[in-house]
Amino acid sequence: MLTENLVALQVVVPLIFAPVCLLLGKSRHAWACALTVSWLALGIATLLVTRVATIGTQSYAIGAWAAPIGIEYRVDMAGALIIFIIAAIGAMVMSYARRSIEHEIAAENSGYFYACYLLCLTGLLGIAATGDAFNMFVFLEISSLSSYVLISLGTTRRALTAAFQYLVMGTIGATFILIGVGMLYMMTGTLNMMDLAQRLPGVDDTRTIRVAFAFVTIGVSIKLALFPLHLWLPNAYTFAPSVVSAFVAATATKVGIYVLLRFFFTVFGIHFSFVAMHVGEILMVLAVVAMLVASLVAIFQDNIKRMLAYSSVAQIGYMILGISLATSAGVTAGMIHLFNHALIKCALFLCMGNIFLRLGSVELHDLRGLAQQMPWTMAVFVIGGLSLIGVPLTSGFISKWYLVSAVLDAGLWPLAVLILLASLFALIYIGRVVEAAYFSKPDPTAKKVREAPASMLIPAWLLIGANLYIGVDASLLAGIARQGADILIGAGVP
Amino acid sequence: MSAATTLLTCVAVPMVMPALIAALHRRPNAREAVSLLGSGCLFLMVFSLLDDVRQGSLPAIDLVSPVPGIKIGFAVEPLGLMFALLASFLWFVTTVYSIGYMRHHHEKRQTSFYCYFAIALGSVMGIAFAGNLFTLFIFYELLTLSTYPLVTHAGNTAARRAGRMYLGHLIGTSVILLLLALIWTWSLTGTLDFRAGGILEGTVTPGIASVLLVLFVFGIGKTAVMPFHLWLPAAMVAPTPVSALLHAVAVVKAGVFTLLKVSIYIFGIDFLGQIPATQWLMYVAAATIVLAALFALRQDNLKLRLAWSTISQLSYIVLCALMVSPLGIIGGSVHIVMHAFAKITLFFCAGAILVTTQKTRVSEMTGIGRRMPWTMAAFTIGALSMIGLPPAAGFISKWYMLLGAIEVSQWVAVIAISVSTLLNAAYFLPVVYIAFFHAPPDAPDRVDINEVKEAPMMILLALGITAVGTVALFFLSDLPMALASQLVGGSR
Amino acid sequence: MQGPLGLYNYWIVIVLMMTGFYIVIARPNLIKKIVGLFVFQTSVFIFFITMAKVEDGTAPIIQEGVNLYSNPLPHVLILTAIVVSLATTALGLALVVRIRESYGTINEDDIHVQDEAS
Amino acid sequence: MEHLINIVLLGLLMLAGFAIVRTKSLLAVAMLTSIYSLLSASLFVVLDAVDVALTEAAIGAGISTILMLAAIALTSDEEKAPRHTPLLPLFVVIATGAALIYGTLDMPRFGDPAAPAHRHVAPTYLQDTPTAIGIPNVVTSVLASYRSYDTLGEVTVIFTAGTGVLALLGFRPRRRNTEDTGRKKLVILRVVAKLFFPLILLFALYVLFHGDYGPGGGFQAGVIFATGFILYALAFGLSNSQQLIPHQLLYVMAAAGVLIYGLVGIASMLLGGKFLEYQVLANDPVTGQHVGILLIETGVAITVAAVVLIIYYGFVSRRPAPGDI
Repeated sequence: MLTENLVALQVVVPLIFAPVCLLLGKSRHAWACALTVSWLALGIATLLVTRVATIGTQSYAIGAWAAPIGIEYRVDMAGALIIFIIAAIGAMVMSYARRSIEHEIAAENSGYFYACYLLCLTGLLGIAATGDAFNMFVFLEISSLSSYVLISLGTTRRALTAAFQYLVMGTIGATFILIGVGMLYMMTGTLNMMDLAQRLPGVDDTRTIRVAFAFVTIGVSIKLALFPLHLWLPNAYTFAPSVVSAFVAATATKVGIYVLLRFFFTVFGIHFSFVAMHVGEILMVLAVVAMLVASLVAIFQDNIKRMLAYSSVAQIGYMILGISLATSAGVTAGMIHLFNHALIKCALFLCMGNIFLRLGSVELHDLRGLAQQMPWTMAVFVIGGLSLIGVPLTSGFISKWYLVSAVLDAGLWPLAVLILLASLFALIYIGRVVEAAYFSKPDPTAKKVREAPASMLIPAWLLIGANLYIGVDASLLAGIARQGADILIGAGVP
Repeated sequence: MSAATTLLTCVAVPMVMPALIAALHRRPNAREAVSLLGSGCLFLMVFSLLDDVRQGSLPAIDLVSPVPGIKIGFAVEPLGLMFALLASFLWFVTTVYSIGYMRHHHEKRQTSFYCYFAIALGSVMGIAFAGNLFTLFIFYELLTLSTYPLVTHAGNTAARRAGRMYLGHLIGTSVILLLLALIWTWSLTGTLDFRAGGILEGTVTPGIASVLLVLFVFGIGKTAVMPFHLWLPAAMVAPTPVSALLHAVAVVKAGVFTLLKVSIYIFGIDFLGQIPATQWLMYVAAATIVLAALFALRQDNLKLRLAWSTISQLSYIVLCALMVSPLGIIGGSVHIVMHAFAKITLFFCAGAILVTTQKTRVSEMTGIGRRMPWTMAAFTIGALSMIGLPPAAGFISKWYMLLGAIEVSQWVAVIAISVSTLLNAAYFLPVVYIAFFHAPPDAPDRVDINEVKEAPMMILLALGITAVGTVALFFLSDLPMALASQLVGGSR
Repeated sequence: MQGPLGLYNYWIVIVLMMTGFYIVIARPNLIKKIVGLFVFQTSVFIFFITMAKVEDGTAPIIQEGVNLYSNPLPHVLILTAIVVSLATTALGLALVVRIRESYGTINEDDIHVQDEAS
Repeated sequence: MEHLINIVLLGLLMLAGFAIVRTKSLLAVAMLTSIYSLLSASLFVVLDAVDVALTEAAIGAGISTILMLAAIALTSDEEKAPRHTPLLPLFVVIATGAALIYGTLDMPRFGDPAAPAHRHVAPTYLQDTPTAIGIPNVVTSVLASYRSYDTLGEVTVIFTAGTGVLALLGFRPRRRNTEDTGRKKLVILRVVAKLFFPLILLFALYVLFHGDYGPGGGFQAGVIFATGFILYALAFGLSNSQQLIPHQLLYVMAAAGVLIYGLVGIASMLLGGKFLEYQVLANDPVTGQHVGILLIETGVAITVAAVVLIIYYGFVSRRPAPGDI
C-alpha cells in the first residue's frame, strides 16, 4: 500500500494531521505532532526521490479517475527535488521550533501556529506534486493563506501590515493565475498539465493563449517575488516570527519558481514560451536587475532579517537567470541554486532566531561583539554568509559555478561578470554583519547573553553540514537537477 | 608514510592545529609550544618530500570532485615544493619571532592570532601543493579569508577599514575576474588540471586567450599589480609578524606563485608568447615596478615603505612569468625565495624597532643603529639583498631576471629592472644611513639612547636566522636553482 | 450571437474585474481593499461561469428528455474558488481588525507614516 | 430573453461596481458589495450555474457581508481620500484590462456549443455520471468524485481560514447575559428567529442530502447551518447562542470535517484503492460512490458550518477599539 500511494501520502499526511494539531491545542503535543509529521514527510520524500530516480516519473490518479478526467499527481525528478527540499526544511525548522515559538508566540496561539505550519507544508508539497493546473491553484491558496497567518503572528504590529500586504498581493497573484488557467481551459477544455501540453500546440497562435501565458507568468511572479513584484517580501520576512521566516524564505518562493518551470516548459512548451513569447529575454533583464539592485539595497539595511530578505530577492534573480537561458545547463543551474539557497537561507534565518531569542533584536548595532557570546550561532552565520557569497567548498559556490558556466555556454559573458559582481555585493552585506559581530567592541551597557540552546543550534548546524557537503561533493545534487532539467526541457519538444 | 599521505598531512596539520591551540588558550606556554612544534614538524615533512621531487617522482592524490571534471586534489611539483619549503621554514622562524613580539607588545587575543595564523599557513600549503587550478583557487580564497581576521586584529576603526579594503580588493578581484577566468577556462577546455605545456593551446584563439590572461593577471589580486595594489599597504595595520610572514611572504608570494603556475601549466610559456596581451601586461608590470618604487621613496612609515617595496618586487616576478623566457622563469621562481628571506628580515627589524622603541617612522630612527646594532645589521643585509648587491641572495635572482630579459630582448623589462634597482637603493640606503651615521635626537633621556638596548631574545634570534639565511642563500643557491631548472626542464 | 459582438459578455466582465482590481491597488483604506479583492474575484467567477454557458443548454443536472447541458466543470471550479474567496475575505478582515487595534487606523497612508516614524 | 436578462444584470453589476468605487461610507460599500454578490448570483442562475448561484448567495452575499459589517463595526466607517492621485493604479488597470480584451478576441463566442471547453473533458462527465456515479447532479459528481481532491483542498482552505481567524482574533466566550438587555425589546425578531431556527437547520440538512439530485451539497448546507446560529445570535445575543454550541465543540467539528474527508481517502487506500477511490468502499462501485460522496459531503458541511461560526464569533466577540485618530 505504501509504495504505490507514496505520492498521495506525501501531501495527505500533513493535511490530515493539521486538524489534529489544532485539537491538541496549546500543549506541547501540538509541537510533537508537527515535528513527527515533518519527519514523516521527509521520510516519504526520501523514498519518493529514490523511487523516481530508479523507476522514473510517478503518476498517480487520485480517486482512480485517469487524467484528464480526474486529478493527476505527477512527480518527475524536478518535482521530487522540490518536494525533498521542502520536506527537509520542514523537518529542520520543526526540530528547531519549540524554544523559539515559546519565546515569540503567545502560548494560546501555539496550537494554531503548528496547525497553520502543517497546512502551509501541505500546500507547498501539493503544488510540487500536482499535475493539474487548477489543483495547483487550490494548494497555492492553502499555502498562501496559511503563510499569511504565520507571518501575522510576528512579535510586532508591523507583522500585521506585512501579512496584509502579502495577502493583497498574493491574492492578486492567485487571481491572475486563475484568470490564466481559465483562459487555458477555455481554449483546450482541459486542466491537466500533460493534456494541456498536448492540446496547446493546436491553439497557441491565438491571442487568448498569449494573454493566458502573460497572466500566469505575472501571477506566479508575484508569488515568487520576482523583481519588481517583490514588494511584499521584505516586510513579510522581516516581521514574521523567526521560524516562519526560515521556513517561508526557504520554501515558498522556491515552489513559485517550480510552478514557473512547470508552466514554461511542461505546459506551454519551450518553443512557445521562449521563442514565441520571448519570456527568456524579459526574465533575463528582470533577473539581472533583481540581482544587482536587491543586493545593493541589502547593503544598506540595518535590520539583518530585512537584509536577508533583500538578499533573497537577489538570489531569486540568480535562479530566474538560469531558467531564462532555457538551456539544460541553465535550468540545471537554476534548480541547483534553488536547492542550495533553501539550505543557506534557512540556516541564516534560524541563526537570526537564535539571536532574537537571546538578544531580543536583530538590528546590526545590537550585534556588536556578539561572536564572543554566541560563537556557534555566529559561526553558522559566517558559513551561511560565505555560501551566499559563493566561496568555494560551500554549496553557494557550486550554484555559482553552474550558473556562470551556463551563462558562458550561452555566450553571454557580460552576464557572468554581473553575476560575480552581485556576489561582491553579497560580500559587503555579509561582511558588515561579520565585522560588527567579530571585530567591533560590544556596547558596554549591553547585557551579557548566553549561547542559544542546543535544540536550536543542531538543526542550523545540520543545514550547514549539508551545505558544506554539497560544496565538496555536488555530484548527487547536480545529477538530480540535470535529470530534472532534461525532463523539463525535453517535455517541450514534441 | 607514503609521499601522498605526507602531502595530505602537510595541508592538514596546520588546519587542525587551531583546535589544539584554542583548547590551550588558558596556558600560553603550552599553546606556543604547540605552534612551534607544529610548524617545525611541517617543515620536516615538507622537506621529506624533497627527495621524491629530486628523483623526478611527483606524488599526487585526488580527493573528491564537487563538479564533474574538476577535482580537489594535491600534487607536488618543483615550484610548489620550493614555495612550501620556503613558507614552512619561515613559519617556524616567524613563530619564534611572534612569541617574542606578541608577548612583549602585550597584544590581545593571542590565541585567535595563532589559530588564524595556522589556518593561513595551511592554506598556503594547499596553494603550494594544489593539484589543479580549482584546488588552488579554493585555498587562495581560504587564505584571504583566514588572513582577514589577522588584518583586523587590532579591532579599532582603522583596522576595520583596512580589513574592508583588504577583503574588497582580494575577494573582489578573485571572485569577479579570477573565478570568471576559471569557469571560462573550464567551459572551454573541460579541465583545470595543471599540465606541462598548458591546457589552452589549440582550444582557444589568441583573442580569447588574451582576455583570459588579463582576467588571470588582474584576478590574482595577491600579485598586487597596479591598479589592484592598495590592499597591501592597507594590510600593514596588522601585527608585525603578520606583515612579515603573510604580507611579505605567504600571501603575496601565493599570488605570484599562482600566476607562475597559470602561465606555465595553464597557458604554457610557448603559447603565452603567441598572445597579444602578454606584451601589454608586461608593460603594466614594468610600470608597477617603477611607480611602486617611487611611492616607496615617499613613505616615512617604515612598514609602509616596505609594503610599497613589496609591490614593486612582486611585479618583478609577474614580469618574469610573462617574459616567455626559461631564464626569466628561473629568475622569477628563485626571486620568490630570495625576496622572501630579505623582506621578512626587514619586517622583523621594523617590528623589533617598534617593540623596543615604539617608533614607526623612518625620520624618528636617527641613530637607532647605535642602540640596536644587531637589528640594524640584519636590516642592512636585507636592504642589500633588495637592491641586488652581493653577497646577498637578491643578486642571484636579479641576475637571472636580467639575463632572461636580455635573452628575449625585452628592453622595457631591462630598463624597468635597472631603474628600480637605483630606486631600491634610494629608499633603503637612507634608512641605513640615518640609523648608523646620524646622531640621535636631542632628547632628555639622551644618555639612555646611546646605550645598547636590543630587542627581546626571541626576536633577535628570528631575525638573525633570516639575515644569515639571506647571505647563505647567495652561496648556497644550488637548491632553489636546481628546483627552478627542473621546472623549466619539465615544461619543455 | 455571432461576430465580435458575441464577446460583449466577456468585455463587461473584464470591466467588472478591473473595477475590483482598481479598488485594490488605488484605495488606501484596508477594508476597501478587501472589498476590491472580493469584487475582483467575484468578477472572475462570472468570467468562468460565462464560459461554461452553452447556448440553449440547461443546468447540468441530468434529466429525462434534455440533452444539451452547460459545462459543469467551471461550476465546480468556481464553487471551490468562492470558498477560497471567503477564506481570503475572512482572513483579510481579521487582519484589518487587528491592524486597527494596534495602529488606530485602517488607512494605509497613515499606517505608513506611523511605521516610518517608529 | 435570456440575453436581455443577461445584459440587464451585467449592467446592474457595472453600476454596483462603480458605486462601490465612489462610495465613501463603508457601511454602504458593504451593502453594495452584498448587492453585487446577489446580482452575480442571479446571473449565475441565468447562466445555468444553479449550484454556484446558491453558494454565491450564501457565502458572497450572506457570510462575507456579515463579516464586512462586523469588521466595520470594529474599525471605522469612513474612508479617507487617498493622498496621491491614483495615476499609476489607473495605468496598471487600463493596461491589464486592455491585455484581457486583447485576449478575448480569439475566444470562442459566448454560448458557442462547439467551444473546445465543451468538447474535451466535460462531455465525459455528462455522459458517465449517471452510470459511473449514479446521481443526476453532474456538478456534485465532479465536485465530490471526479475532482474530489480539489474539494478536499477547498475544505482545507476554509479550515485554514478558521485557524487563522482563531489565531488573529482569538475566541472569547462571553459570560451570560451581560449585553443582552437591549435585545429584550426586539420581540418580533425573537419570535421569528425562534420559529426559523429549526427550519433553517432542517433546510441545511435537506440541502446536504439533496445535493446529489439538485443544487446543493456540503458547502451550501454548512453555510446555511451556520446562518441559523448567526440568526439566533442576532436575536438572542452572543452568549446565548454560544450556549447552544460550546466553542470546544466547534474546534472539534472544524477538525472533524477535514478528518472525515481525509480518512475516507485513507480508508479507500487501505481497502486497496487509490486515494479517494470510493468504488472500493462498498461491494458495488456505484454504491461505493454514493457512500463516499455522502461521507465527504457530510465532512464538508461539518467543517464549513463550524468554521463559519468560528469566524463569526471571532469577529463579534471582539471589543471595538477606541475611536479613530
